[in-house]
Amino acid sequence: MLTKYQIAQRIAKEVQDGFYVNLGIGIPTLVANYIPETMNVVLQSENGLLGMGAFPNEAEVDADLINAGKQTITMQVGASLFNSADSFAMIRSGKINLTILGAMEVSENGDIANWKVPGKMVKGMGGAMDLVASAKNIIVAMQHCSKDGKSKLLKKCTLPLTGLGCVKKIVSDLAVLAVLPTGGFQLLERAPNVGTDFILNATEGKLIIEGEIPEMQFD
Amino acid sequence: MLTKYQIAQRIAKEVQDGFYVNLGIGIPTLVANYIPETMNVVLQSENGLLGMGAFPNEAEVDADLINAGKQTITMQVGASLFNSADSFAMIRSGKINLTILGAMEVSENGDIANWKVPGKMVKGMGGAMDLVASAKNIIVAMQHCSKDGKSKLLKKCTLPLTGLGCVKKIVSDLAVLAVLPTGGFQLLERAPNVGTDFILNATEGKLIIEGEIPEMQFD
Amino acid sequence: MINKVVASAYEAIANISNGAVLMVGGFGLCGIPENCIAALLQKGIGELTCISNNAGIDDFGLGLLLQTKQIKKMISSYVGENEEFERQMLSGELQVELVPQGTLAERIRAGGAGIPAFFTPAGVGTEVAEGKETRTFDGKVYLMESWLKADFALVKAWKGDTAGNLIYKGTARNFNPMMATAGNITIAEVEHLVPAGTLDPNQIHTSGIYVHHIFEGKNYEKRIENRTIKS
Amino acid sequence: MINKVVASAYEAIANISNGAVLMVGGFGLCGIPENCIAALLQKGIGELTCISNNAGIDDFGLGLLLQTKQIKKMISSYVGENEEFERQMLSGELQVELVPQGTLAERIRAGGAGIPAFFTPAGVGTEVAEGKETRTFDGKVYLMESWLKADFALVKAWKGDTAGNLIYKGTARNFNPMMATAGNITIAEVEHLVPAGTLDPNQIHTSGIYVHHIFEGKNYEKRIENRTIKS
Repeated sequence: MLTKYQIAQRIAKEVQDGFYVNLGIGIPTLVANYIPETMNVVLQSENGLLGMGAFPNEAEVDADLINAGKQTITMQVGASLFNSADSFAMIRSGKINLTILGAMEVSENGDIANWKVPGKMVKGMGGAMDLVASAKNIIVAMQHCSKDGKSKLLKKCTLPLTGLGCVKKIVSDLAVLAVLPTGGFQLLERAPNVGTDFILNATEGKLIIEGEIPEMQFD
Repeated sequence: MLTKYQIAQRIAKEVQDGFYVNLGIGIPTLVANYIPETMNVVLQSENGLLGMGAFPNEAEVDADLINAGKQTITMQVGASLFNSADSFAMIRSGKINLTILGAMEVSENGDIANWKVPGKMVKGMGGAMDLVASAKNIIVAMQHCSKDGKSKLLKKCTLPLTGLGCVKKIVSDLAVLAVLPTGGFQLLERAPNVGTDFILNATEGKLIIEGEIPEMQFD
Repeated sequence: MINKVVASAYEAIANISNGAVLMVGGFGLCGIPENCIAALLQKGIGELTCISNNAGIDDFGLGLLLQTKQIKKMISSYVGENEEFERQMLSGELQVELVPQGTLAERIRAGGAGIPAFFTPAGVGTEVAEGKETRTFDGKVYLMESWLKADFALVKAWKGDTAGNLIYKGTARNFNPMMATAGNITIAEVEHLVPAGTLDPNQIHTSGIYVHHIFEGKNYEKRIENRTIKS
Repeated sequence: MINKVVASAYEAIANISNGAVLMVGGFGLCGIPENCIAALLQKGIGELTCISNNAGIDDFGLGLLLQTKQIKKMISSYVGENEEFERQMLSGELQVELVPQGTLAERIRAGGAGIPAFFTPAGVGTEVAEGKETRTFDGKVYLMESWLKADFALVKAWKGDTAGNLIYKGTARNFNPMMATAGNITIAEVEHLVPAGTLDPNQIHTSGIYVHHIFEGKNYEKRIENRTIKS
């Protein structure tokens, strides 16, 4: 099973040269660490920055420069700043090539739930509903099962939805899966030393296994 | 009968200290010349400037700094620049205290026509439709009659409309008139040496004359 | 130019009374009007409706006014990182309208731009869509959302001039510029107040027309919520 | 950063073909993409639909493409000061959709902001309202207007960097920033092209994400339509 760092590392392979990318809070934020420096990739932070750089050193820390996770950050060369309305105009415009988000549940038709557990926990949707409704290409970083072993890749989400039919790909601690336009999770890669039967047991939604499923490769 | 300069001069008296004002093309532009320099008034130009200053001297001419009439201008101390969407957002927001426009026709219920003569002339509405639909306080600068003597203050406009029931006051070459909320032009002031009968004859719409009508005073 | 300067936060908020609807700028603790919040706290103005992306943290930002129960209702996109906010919401003590962040930003912009309603794809098929009109454009479903306005908008800028022009810094800009346009009365607090004419007109983020009162704030703490250093 | 630089206007417009829908920045002759217009003229690309506030004057700006009949349709707010534009419109040679200026600006912004429709008061009760849905909010009537997008947006800025970030100057900003967001492909010509990192991120008017091709224009004439001097 992958650590959250390995999930981030695997997702980084989906990032292509020339991409504008929005990274959600949590594991998605870690993806930035694994994008090769030789690649021209620009990160958007929905609180108003295009061209997010690395975390600052002590001297660079600026309370007026944070990311959507409220972490102190720096700016990349060529960055630009804007207000929240312009930021979400940018997100809705479809100019972002890739959006990476966390999820509590994903259904086999690509629905996603990640903002509320009724009566127990409400974080709020933040920018997630805008992102999932507008992004052309969404990859979800998530745990395959809850702590008590229940699958989070479901036939149908049980939690309040964030968006409908929008997830294209999932990288979990067990596998890489495509969400097919016709419905169902197609198994693409297995985590090292995790068998297809294990993944099948851990997936409540329809799992499609075609041919040999390779193990993920880490450099 | 007033010259266009006198019309502008009379309208300038309607401008109050602390006002943000939008001046249309033509006579309204001339109003700026008659606002006392001691008064704090800020002019908005809908092509993207708040704080329009005087016309430039030769050395100050800048092709990148024009008003809505495409005239070269300067900026007042404390000016700000913005794009056309933000400019009309400002206009629609109702923050402009006074809007001064030209008109071809005004009806007794405050409708205005100023952008098109079917089959003959089309200038386009430019920003006029946005201005009249949003302004709280609109004063029209216009000729009372056409060159062939037909009234332009009508029961009902004959030309394609720019906006409905929006004109609050008119300063023509003959008179100052209020457009009443209940309909009708209330005569407020006469041009020097112009009698009420003359104005009555020149006004097709309902003219309301109550008590003595003073002559306009020019300093 | 019209002079908008007042002496202090207390003078600026003098007309805010119980039950007012406020917009409060900031994202997390970044770009929040610290001086105005402190003045509201000290004056004890209550029954407030606050439109703000977050409610600060437990002991800073709008969280201070949650602790003292001065806030009746929040309109926000995110509750995380504020236990008191989540607790009051789950217990029902506090009314909360949760709005997707982009929809919140656009509704505020619409309020300041004379646009009573618009269509956005955010929230289609979710709780957010309940009771709202949907419509299909070019084969995609959108929700109709309406403008937001406030009695008072409280914004924080980096620099401001006596005419009310504002320049924000870094990501402290966030919701402040739209809120400045959507307040019936807008109060701006700035770190550096300069004479009109000092700021480049081409670099101004908020035009002075939107600002009714401006003052130079004091003792900015600018607390960092999640200080993260390069490893 | 992603490098957006091309060598010339000709390279930038290489993929524009007959029948394309273009947005062209500028207000009158202020802030127009002179180099791109010259390249379209020289290449003789025709049957164009141009979304632009004006059509220049008879012998400059888009007026040049009207003279050569390269434009099939204009979507504009103002025809004045261009006799050829008015003549072709009245004779029916040219299709013209006249749109209130603020509605035009907002429709273009909406096109770049993923907002398919919105409500505005401009044009209620006029020809502009014909065939359009109206709705009352808070006792006032509004029209529903839809977004505008283009195959290509041609914009002109003062300074630009290799990452596509743009800064406009004076009132030459006008429609350019919204158009930059609403083009499927956006081409920016600038007076000064500088390396990424040279411009202050806090002062950028158009983020590089919207710009696909950028080049430093040549021989700017910046003709003045109505040179007015203090008397």
